[in-house]
Amino acid sequence: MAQMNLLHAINNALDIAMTENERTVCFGEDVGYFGGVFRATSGLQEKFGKVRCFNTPLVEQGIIGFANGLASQGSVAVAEIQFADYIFPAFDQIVNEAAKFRYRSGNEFNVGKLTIRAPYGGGIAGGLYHSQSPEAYFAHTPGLKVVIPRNPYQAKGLLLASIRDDNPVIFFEPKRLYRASVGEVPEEDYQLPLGKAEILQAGNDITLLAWGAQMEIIEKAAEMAATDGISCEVIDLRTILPWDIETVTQSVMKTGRLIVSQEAPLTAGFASEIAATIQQECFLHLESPIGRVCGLDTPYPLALEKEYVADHLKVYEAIKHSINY
Amino acid sequence: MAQMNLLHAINNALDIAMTENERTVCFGEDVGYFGGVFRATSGLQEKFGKVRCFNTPLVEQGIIGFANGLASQGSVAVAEIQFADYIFPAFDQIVNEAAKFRYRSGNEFNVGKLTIRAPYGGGIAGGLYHSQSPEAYFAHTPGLKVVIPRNPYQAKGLLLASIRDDNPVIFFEPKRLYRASVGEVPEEDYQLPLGKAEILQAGNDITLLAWGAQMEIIEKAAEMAATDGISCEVIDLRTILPWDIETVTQSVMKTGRLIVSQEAPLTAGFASEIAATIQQECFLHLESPIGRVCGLDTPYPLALEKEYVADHLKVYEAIKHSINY
Amino acid sequence: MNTDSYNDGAVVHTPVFIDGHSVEIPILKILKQDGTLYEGAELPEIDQKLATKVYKTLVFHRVMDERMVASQRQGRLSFYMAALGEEAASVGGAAGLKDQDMIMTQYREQGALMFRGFSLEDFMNQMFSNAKDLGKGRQMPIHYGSKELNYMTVSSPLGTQIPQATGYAYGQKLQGLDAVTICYFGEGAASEGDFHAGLNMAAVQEAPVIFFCRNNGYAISTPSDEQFKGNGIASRGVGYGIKSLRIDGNDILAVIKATQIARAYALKENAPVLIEAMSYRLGAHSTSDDPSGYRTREEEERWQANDPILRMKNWMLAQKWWDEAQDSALYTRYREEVLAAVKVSEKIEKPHLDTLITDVYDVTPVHLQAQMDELKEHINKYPDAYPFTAGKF
Amino acid sequence: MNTDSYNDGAVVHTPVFIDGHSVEIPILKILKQDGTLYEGAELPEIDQKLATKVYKTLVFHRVMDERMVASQRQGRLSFYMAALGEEAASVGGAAGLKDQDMIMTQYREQGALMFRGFSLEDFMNQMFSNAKDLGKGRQMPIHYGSKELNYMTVSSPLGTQIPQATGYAYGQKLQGLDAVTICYFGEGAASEGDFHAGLNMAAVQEAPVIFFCRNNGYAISTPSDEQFKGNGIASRGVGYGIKSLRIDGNDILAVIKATQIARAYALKENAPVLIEAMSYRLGAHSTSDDPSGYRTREEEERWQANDPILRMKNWMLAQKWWDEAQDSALYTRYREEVLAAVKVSEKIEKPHLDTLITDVYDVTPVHLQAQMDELKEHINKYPDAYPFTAGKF
Ligand SMILES: Cc1ncc(C[n+]2csc(CCOP(=O)(O)OP(=O)(O)O)c2C)c(N)n1
Ligand SMILES: Cc1ncc(C[n+]2csc(CCOP(=O)(O)OP(=O)(O)O)c2C)c(N)n1
Ligand SMILES: [Mg+2]
Ligand SMILES: [Mg+2]
Repeated sequence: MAQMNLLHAINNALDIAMTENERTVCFGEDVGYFGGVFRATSGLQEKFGKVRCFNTPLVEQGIIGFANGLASQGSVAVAEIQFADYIFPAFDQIVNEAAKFRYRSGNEFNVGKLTIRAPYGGGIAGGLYHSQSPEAYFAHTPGLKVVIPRNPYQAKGLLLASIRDDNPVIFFEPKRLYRASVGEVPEEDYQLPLGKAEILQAGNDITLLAWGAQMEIIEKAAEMAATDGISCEVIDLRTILPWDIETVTQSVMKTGRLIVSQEAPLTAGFASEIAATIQQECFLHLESPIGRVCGLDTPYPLALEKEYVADHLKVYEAIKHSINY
Repeated sequence: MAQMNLLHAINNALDIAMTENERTVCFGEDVGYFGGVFRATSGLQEKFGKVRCFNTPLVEQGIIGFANGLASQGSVAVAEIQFADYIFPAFDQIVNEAAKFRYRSGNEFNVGKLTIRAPYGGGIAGGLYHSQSPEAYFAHTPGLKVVIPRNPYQAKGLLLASIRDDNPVIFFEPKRLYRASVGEVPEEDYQLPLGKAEILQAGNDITLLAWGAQMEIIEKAAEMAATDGISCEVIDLRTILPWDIETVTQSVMKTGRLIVSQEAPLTAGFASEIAATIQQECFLHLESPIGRVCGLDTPYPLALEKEYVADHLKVYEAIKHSINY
Repeated sequence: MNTDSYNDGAVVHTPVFIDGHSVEIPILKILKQDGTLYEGAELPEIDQKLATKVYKTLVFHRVMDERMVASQRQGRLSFYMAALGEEAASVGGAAGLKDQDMIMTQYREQGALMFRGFSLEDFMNQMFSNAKDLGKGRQMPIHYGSKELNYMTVSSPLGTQIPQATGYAYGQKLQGLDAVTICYFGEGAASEGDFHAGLNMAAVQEAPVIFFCRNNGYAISTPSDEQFKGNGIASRGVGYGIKSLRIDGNDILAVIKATQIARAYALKENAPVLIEAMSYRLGAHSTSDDPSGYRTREEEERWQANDPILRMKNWMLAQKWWDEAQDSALYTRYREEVLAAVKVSEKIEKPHLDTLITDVYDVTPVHLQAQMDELKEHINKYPDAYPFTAGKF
Repeated sequence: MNTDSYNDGAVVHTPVFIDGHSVEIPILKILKQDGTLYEGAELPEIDQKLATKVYKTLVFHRVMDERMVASQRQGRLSFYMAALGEEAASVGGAAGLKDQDMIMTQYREQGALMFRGFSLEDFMNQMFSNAKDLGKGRQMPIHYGSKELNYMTVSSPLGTQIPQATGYAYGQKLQGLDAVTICYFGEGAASEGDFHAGLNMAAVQEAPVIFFCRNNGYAISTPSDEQFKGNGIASRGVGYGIKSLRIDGNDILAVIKATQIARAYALKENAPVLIEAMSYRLGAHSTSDDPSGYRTREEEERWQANDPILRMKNWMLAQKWWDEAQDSALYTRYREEVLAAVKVSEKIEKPHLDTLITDVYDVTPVHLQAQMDELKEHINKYPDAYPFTAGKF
């Protein structure tokens, strides 16, 4: 096993995917010669040629439109959107096209071979347009899968699974962790399952649920709570759509309490979907309201980022509030 | 008072808005000479001239980009998107631009004078692309207001309030009701408040909440329930963002039960936000899980539309399920 | 590096605007309305067999449109879009290609699918959203698609197929196939951002795609002079560095010729080509539209004189490849066939309830299956309310 | 009706492609690098006063960029974007306009704001996101904006300002103002769908807007020949029916001249104009970028020889409007001023906590106020964790 940071793990997954199938193609703004502004595609053009790893013009709707066409043709399209904040010009191609391609054609055609990679999330002093966590915008769209890894090991296994999955997948990469998160990652091929949450820590008193970079935060809060004698069950959702209702339900049946934390603003975020579903599934088992610890309902700020974010202290307070309810 | 259908009411509101302020401009695809494919802007070009009511080229991102610029200049921009299903190419201009215009500039600039009108919703055998109810996609976006009227009277009063409100407003019009819904509408100017739900029918046993064309459905279900001796409190949310938490909370505090119904698919729809918030606000008062009666998690179908939709029978079943929980 | 080379071009010291007049765009015409050829005109590759197939397809198209508009008026069909007066663009485009080429369309190009051999039954089953529809009854009438015939399923959002065609063609190139993609769109849809994206990317990514613009003068009620101020759509090709060609869209021979040379060029050079076919939407936009609200009868009449089907017929007659007796027999036969097919298809039952949730994903996920189970239970409770599916699952 | 008139143009009977070679785009140059004028060159309206203001702005720009890049390297500033080598495009554009004209930019056009008189303190306060920033510390450095100076606040998503500029200009026309809008963007951003939308709508809706493309050869690492295959951006104007002009972007007199005539034309004709200024991004894309990963030193050196500021200085010297002593004094003064201003601004405290939720709406809604109240309570509980705001509300 090698030590890799999250970027290396992604680069390694792309390398494996391109090696195993000569119809796999990686592209996006600055993705080619330079290897992407974060260097996730570094070395791929050199290794696989300009036809399989290339710069596109600066047009997100075109990148995804092109990717849809390419995937429908049977090629494996791995498109990069430089920042998740810039995925919105491609919203129509994703939500109206990719998501509905198979359904509308009665499965005559599909874009199952499409994967969209995009760095997302805050914590890098990026302000409004280099910090967003837009997963909830896509979660309301049947036909899409949305996947978010929390560390290098997860990133590689989930990205390989996403590329090979026969549905369009949006793969959001926590850019704050690109270099900060380092861990053991097998050099060989492996996959982690889509649609399955992972229980990182078993516990009895309360369930904490998050995804991506927010996992660090809830783990830290769980540690704090542990010193108060509160036993937290910590779950990484990993796949936002379709999400693992079963695992979360089982956990909350046991603990009777749930806190969901997300980077994105509170209102209509994905935490709301989870709360709505779990209050239904676990109604008679809930001992306190499901808590959502999220960003404030504002655009992502800059100077006051520290105050804005759903940090471990806010999660910790929510845990105590839930336990003492 | 005159009898007007929903289209007339909207046309009448636009006429009043354009008459009172010569800086008010209406535009969109086919909006000019022809008066829009649904005829909502009928007669306006003739009355106010081609400079104030006009066809645009066929480009939604341009229509809203143009509207943002026009509104930031101080003109009153009323842009039409021909079908809500076609609003997604403008998603970036709405979510990244309009919604964040004031915040990002420290209020140096704003697009408060922007209103986007779009016919939405199903029930017209429109299939995937002439039936969508995309309000939840916008509800996750601080800075926007999202308004949906249920009948001609509401449409006129809420549209005038939306045009005059100093924030960007998306105004979704239930196209199924354009001609089907007819009612008394004052010819003179009036406004209805944004951000305020309306209780249409007081009741004690359960709260039913919806918006737009779905109001008919829950009212019908409430009638059915009444014959079983179930007293429903029926609420029209009217404004999706920011929504009237207070009124809904008060109602559920009283009834102890809540069903939210929306046309859009279940997962991550706005009903989920309402359920998440109300389980928190009313935890100790809830006697059964909050029910969501929604479209299935599929694209909007055609042949099986009847089976797909959240009809009054499904709402009625949900009421009984909640009461018998 | 582009900016380095800017010193090589012409230099001026007082400002000189360039504008639409800087580029002259000739229009290709081969066949006159009376069926004779223009002097010096170069024919496409076409023999009697191909010509007959093309002509029959045109007639079939005209007849099906006429019958389906009538069916819609009778309330048998919910919606239809005819291509009256501009059938040559789609039929001729398909005729200039090979079967392995992918066809991506906007919606008014059913002629290309007819040429490829989509059966009358397949057309009908799609329009009646019945259990035999290849699209499983999920889209409005005229949203056809066929994997087997390399005809991409139509999607209502305009312009989205344009960058998709670029990507599709890129994949064909990557695989080294002897195949290109043709992408149809209207002059209205060419205003969408996706048009810009698709054409520019095709040039940069060197994709063998033929962009085929049907400039028929209108986007619903919006005349093309409220759609753009440039010299049509062909003039935009210049800006993308794409070889562009304007043709008479009602001249079937010009359409076939243009498509044939575009295909050869695209394949050989791995480069896109833009064709702008000038025509006119003689009918309503769709059965939901009434053009008398926005244009004059006189204007329509001027264009009736350019009927592309009559023009081809005149040529066929002159070639002695066709005669009047054959012609009226063909119309009669097609009318009967279409009418008969309507009667069969409108009676076929709706798709099975399960198709409501299949194909959302490759495999139906748990939550969606749960929703279906609940729905079935509900339908069983209220069978009268769901007459088309109750008792059928 | 556009399609009616297609019969009026040139007709051919064998296919003739048009392409990029169909349009010749001359480049306007007025000033040579040595400070002399090209023969026959037509000067813009400029006197010593304006020239001096322009030149001083250029020098200030150069100095501020240099200092701020250094400050970023020292870790005092989080991020910066210089305009090294292409300052003439923004400064000259502003100089060719009137104060009432709206300026909408991409991000590398701070020169226009400097020309308009945004104070050094205002620049610094924005970059240090402090309590005195007009933007209330909400956006990354270089996202300036000023209502008073008619300079629209910069927004990171590329291309979005292009259709907005069309709308803004339309509003100016509607009000009958003696004012136009200028809209800057890079050759990279010109690939966005919003570019297509904005230009086409400007032509159709007859908006007095000047589209000013800075073609500086790169979009981050992507050279312009991987961005498009057409003849630059000016060639696209032809397709939209927009008067277009290519200029030497490092020639300040050409920039001013072009902007002046574009303004006059746009206002008089209620029509857009497209200017493409050829230049080169001599520095890194931003302080997060290192161009040595994707281009050569030689290429950069070739362009260093075209320094627009040196070129203008040579002209000023030749005009006897300026001398070397003034020049070095100016550089020294600006360096000191900028350094001093950094020291002041970096110490000013952060914006008040309340600004986290203001301006989301015109009036703060209940739910957001509740979130703030909760936040304040939380900060009071953990003051050490929020050192910049704890105890300050
Ligand atoms: C994105 C989008 N916006 C709007 C529409 C509604 N619409 C359907 S057809 C049409 C006009 C298209 O005109 P054109 O491209 O010229 O094609 P034609 O109908 O003339 O064949 C419009 C506005 C749509 N389907 N998709
Ligand atoms: C919609 C969008 N996509 C991507 C980016 C990331 N990005 C920022 S600057 C840039 C390159 C812009 O190049 P160009 O327009 O040529 O301007 P220049 O930097 O050369 O001045 C990119 C890709 C962005 N800001 N917005
Ligand atoms: Mg058309
Ligand atoms: Mg550039």
